[in-house]
Amino acid sequence: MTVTATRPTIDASRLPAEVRDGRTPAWWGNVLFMTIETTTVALLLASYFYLWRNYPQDQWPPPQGNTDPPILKPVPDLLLGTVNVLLLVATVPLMRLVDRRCGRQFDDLEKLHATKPSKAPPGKRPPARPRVVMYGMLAVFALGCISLVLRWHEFPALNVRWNENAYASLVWSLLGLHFVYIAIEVVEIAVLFAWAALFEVGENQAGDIILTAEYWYWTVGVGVVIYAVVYWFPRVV
Amino acid sequence: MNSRAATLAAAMALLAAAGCAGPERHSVVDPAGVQADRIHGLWWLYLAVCVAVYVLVMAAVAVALVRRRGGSDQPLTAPPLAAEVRRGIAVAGCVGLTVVTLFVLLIADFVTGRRIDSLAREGTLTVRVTGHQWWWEVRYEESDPQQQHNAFTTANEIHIPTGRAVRFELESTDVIHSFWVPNLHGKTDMIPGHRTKTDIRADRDGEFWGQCAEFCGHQHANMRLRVIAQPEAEFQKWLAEQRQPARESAPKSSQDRGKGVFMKSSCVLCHTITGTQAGGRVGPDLTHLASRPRIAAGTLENTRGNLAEWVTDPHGIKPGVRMPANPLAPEDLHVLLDYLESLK
Amino acid sequence: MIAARPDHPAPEPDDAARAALARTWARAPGLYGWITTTSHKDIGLRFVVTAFVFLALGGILALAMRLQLATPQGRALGPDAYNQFFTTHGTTMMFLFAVPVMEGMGLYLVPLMVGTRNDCFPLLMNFGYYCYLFAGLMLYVALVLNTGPDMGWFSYVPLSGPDYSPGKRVDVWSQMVTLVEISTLVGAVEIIATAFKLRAPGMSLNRIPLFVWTMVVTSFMIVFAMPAVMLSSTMLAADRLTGISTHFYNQAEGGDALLWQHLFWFFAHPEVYIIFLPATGFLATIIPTFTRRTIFGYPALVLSLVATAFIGFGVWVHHMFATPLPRVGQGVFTGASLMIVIPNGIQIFCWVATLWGGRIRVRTPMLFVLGFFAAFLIGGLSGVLLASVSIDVQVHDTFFVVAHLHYVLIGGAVFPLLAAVYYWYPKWTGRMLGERTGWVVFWLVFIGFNLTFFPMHHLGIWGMPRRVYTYLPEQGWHGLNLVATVGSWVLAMGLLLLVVNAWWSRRYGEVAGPDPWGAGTLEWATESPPPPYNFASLPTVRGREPVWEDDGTTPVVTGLATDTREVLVTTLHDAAPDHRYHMAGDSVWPFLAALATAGIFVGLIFHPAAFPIGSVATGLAIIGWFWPSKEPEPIHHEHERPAVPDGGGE
Amino acid sequence: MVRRALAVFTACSLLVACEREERQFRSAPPFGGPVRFEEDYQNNAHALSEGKRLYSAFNCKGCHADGGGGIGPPLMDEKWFYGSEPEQVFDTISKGRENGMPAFGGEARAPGINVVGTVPEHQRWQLVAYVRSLSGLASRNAAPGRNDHMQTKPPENEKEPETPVVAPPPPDVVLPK
Repeated sequence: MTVTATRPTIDASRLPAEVRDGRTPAWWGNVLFMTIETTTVALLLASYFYLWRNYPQDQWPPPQGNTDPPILKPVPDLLLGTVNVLLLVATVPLMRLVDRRCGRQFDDLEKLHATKPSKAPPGKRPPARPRVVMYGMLAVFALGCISLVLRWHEFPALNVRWNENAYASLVWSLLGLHFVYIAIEVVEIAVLFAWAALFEVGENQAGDIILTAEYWYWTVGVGVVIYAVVYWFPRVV
Repeated sequence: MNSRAATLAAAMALLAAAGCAGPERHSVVDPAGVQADRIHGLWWLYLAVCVAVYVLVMAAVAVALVRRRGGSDQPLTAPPLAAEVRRGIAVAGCVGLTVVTLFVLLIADFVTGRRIDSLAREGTLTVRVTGHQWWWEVRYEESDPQQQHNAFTTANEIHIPTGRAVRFELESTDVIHSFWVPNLHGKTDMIPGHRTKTDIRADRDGEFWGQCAEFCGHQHANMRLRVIAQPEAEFQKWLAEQRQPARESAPKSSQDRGKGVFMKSSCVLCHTITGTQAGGRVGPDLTHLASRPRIAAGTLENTRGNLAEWVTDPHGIKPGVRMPANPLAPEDLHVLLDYLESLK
Repeated sequence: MIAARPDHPAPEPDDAARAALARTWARAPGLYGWITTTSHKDIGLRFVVTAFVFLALGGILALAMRLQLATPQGRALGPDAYNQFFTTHGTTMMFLFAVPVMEGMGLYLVPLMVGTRNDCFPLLMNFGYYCYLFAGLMLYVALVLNTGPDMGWFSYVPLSGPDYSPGKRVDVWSQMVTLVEISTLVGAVEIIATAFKLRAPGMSLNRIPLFVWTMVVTSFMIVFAMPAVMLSSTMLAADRLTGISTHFYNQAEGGDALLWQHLFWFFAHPEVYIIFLPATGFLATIIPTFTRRTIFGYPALVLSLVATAFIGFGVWVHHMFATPLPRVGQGVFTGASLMIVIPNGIQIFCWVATLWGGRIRVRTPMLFVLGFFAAFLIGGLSGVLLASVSIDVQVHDTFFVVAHLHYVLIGGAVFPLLAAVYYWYPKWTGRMLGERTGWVVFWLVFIGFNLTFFPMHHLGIWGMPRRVYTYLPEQGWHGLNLVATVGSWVLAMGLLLLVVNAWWSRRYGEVAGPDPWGAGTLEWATESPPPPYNFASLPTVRGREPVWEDDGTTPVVTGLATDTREVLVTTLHDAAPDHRYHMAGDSVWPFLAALATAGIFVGLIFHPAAFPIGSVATGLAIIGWFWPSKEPEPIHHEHERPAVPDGGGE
Repeated sequence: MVRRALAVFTACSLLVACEREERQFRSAPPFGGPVRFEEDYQNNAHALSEGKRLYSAFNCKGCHADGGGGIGPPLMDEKWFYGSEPEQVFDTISKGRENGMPAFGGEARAPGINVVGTVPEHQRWQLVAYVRSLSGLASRNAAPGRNDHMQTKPPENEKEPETPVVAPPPPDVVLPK
């Protein structure tokens, strides 16, 4: 349509430049990637149960022949996995604090029509680096690293090497996949922390941190499911 | 122009309906067994329905094309409501018709499926077929433990008595193959680690060809088998012959020397000839090789010339086949062929 | 009510404003700009062109295969070459042509059709393209080095497993599949977010152009289907690769060969609809233009799209009817496979109703649409035959299926695609493809296609299994095979003529102008080819054919920054203006990330250490990519939200 | 750019030497010229996997198990009684050895050695290549991966290369009566 002088107009210049959550394209991108990952994990779990169904079920997990003495039911050791999953769950309230504080930071800035604290009129200027956010992210980062170390030691605690049978391959890939998720999240948190430390927590960064927090909740949730399947399913069947 | 396209396509559809003058030895539309026959019936039902639908839709397109050409280019954003409603009713009607048709087809398929599964199996004969890259091992089982010595093995050729149900137990030692004899029944996959089975009953005598239907490597194309349906009497005669060990060849005869060649060349490592020390299980059982009309999994006629070519240079015929080339001295080759041809 | 203010008329965006926009949205000059471009028009077209190159390569392989099969016991190719060729042909057509070409059309057209300046995540789009390109190169470099995959495009274990496929051939296949699906997935995310958030004010859900709807539904199918193939091919690679040697598919160690088939077909059947639905989008866009009326039954069409997507995930087992499955289960999947005919039927009926209610203009695009009816119906109906378990066990894995799938994919997807090429070529290049040549191309393609594939129905019924490199004279298949071979050359000539025409028209074609077909959707509301910023001032929408409905009083959006890449984000349901969204500028990081990712996949074939190393490299590239840049400040006023301009009527 | 990417990929893929992927069906003597062990067998994936197949087809497992040894000596270790060079291994397989190894080449080196048929020469070479791969003496990128059976040993392509040592057969290895 050619623009003619007679056309009525909608003036967009008065619309906000930064919003958060479901209104932003970024939020949709985040949700869609979570959906993709959820499908992947779901299919991996489906494969696990498919193989379990086709296996002589009185002996699951498959007996461990090449150890001396042979282990008839080589179930994974509970300790490390349990500690790790509890640790992950413990990070959620922490992350929630960061999440909430970022939301407030965002809204404060929005009220002042400033994208960054430094742009806000002096006086009612919100903190450049809210303490909760900085310490919270630092804590989650640290706990995430610990969780990675624990996970690293969970592999031997499975009592079976990935290349011994299909069950082993599957539990290793379940834990491995989740290891990668945690690793990605930890790096992401580190980067956001670095940015905030170097500069300040503006609307942009607050939004990013909120999205990261949501992905973190997802990661923990998936972690709980995987823990249940890998550690408890073989014990209850 | 589109009406031309329509007629062209419709003509082809009719050709499909009519075009069944295919090779009778392996044709879905020339059933020789009860299951193939039932599937064939279902096939015609489906085909008739589909051709009818095709003709109707293309006719609708063609008519629309010829009657709605001219008129102004002014785009119509809000077509007259009455006409739209009429079209809406028409479309709804078509959809309803589709649903009904599909339901009929579904029922027909289910019924046929049930009838195929419930093949009467009195006095059943059991044949175990094992897929190998790229040939078929055929073993005639004996249910009765005392009769175990009567069980025997042959290859790439299955004889069945006409009018009697045969249970095929299918398995594979390497990759997935699929057992398919179009004139008799649909295909059943042979999957390593999964026992599968299929029941077949031939209702007329004849020789029917089958071929591996699941891609299985280099020689998938040349992995054929033949099913010979014959009257009970002939079949029993054949069984009796096959149960015999290989016939002894007179001492010092060329056959006897050929046997010597066989035993010290590579043949002995892979092939079995019952009644001799040749017990290899890697290749087809040769005990009654000469009684089979074709060799190389149905690829060649069983003539002396073909046999010679097959023994000396199999890869010239079936590149990638497991059978190795055997460079034999002409004299050795001749006596070997004499021996193999004596394995009636 | 009209929310915009008539008392407040828009200044005609002067050349200065346009120049500023052009400066902001144009890509950097030279090779660097070529690599780092994030324009949806550059990348969308790049997808389309690359996909057509792969179509040509796959087609050449197909011609070679037809030569081999022209006569019994042909000597043109040995089994080894033939197996590599048909596997690469199938892999190319499914993974490197059909899906990417539809994705490319989507990336190019969706932003124009919803009236915005670019796709949602430009850098991601750039990353996706390079993943796709590298995957394609990977496959063909391997083929040239006699390392082409040779186990068939559905790559059944155990044949494709370490025990029966020695060497690196299958490794190359499984790695390239995973790599190319990454590109497909990011494309899907891209398109969904763009269609949901960047629509022109007033384009409520019930006014979204049907092509955009098909792309959205397709993208959701991709989101749920592609992970299955990425997972299964990764498991296959893990089973094979040195130093990993897992047992997912090893029967003897608790694995299962059928697990592969379930995972693969859970992806590969929806894949067919992922290819087919965008094609229906082309039809639903082209038919109204050439019948001069709005499409019949818009809501029914949208609902049938969604229904197809859902049912499409419930039919995968009909590829496994010959495997040991309980009869009841088979019945269920037969039911689903037949049920999917209903939504497709609704679409066909609605299009026919549109033809009946319109005034048909037969130009080349419409010609291909009519060709679609003639060809696709055959494929669809032979699909009905295949849905029946009993019939399927007879014709499954025979040339009947080869005929069926080519009628569905060429008749159902390539004919509409060619229609789309003729239809949008003017938009891409500003010049028309030759109309008379168009008719020649159509008849060559149509006749060649039918000659090639129709006889294959008979071959299948006469017992010719698919994927055979040769057959015996006594099997009586030679006549029809020869016909098919001749047909394949006619088909190839038709496509070649199209390429020549496209090349010639780029320079010498008749100039098109903004709207050569008098079409109704927004992409025709701007020049051809569109300027880097698409629309001088973003349009708003009052109905489903904005261009047809515009009487010169439809409001436009003003007040977006011209010095930064700013677009308007609207609400999900009724597309009310919501906020201004600042898009990332061009960057080389996505290219580097794609390079590192490809590095992981190629390296893994040779050594497991490639994974940690490559991951670190990719991670660094992605950090560089997402490191927030210090962009110029968007202007701020006190906020107020203008309401949606109403279409009047609703 | 395309050219650059192409270069990168060619570089990577060239590591997959073409002859490694060659499928030689009609291979070697009597059709070919002199034996090119490196190219046609040791670094050729198809030849190595054929060797693996023949190893069980000709029942080498019977004595050597999956390389761990049993009646016959283990093949996975670094010890070679009669030398690890391809020609030496070929000689052992063809003519057999006094302490129980039968001759697969048609005639034995000495009376008392059991002759089991004549394995065609190129198949013997395939066996040589495979047997050497059991102790890691073949290209890792060509050696077979894990097989589709119960795992009794690490796959050949994960075997650490052993440095061959020529050790005379221990006296207790005797011909099984």
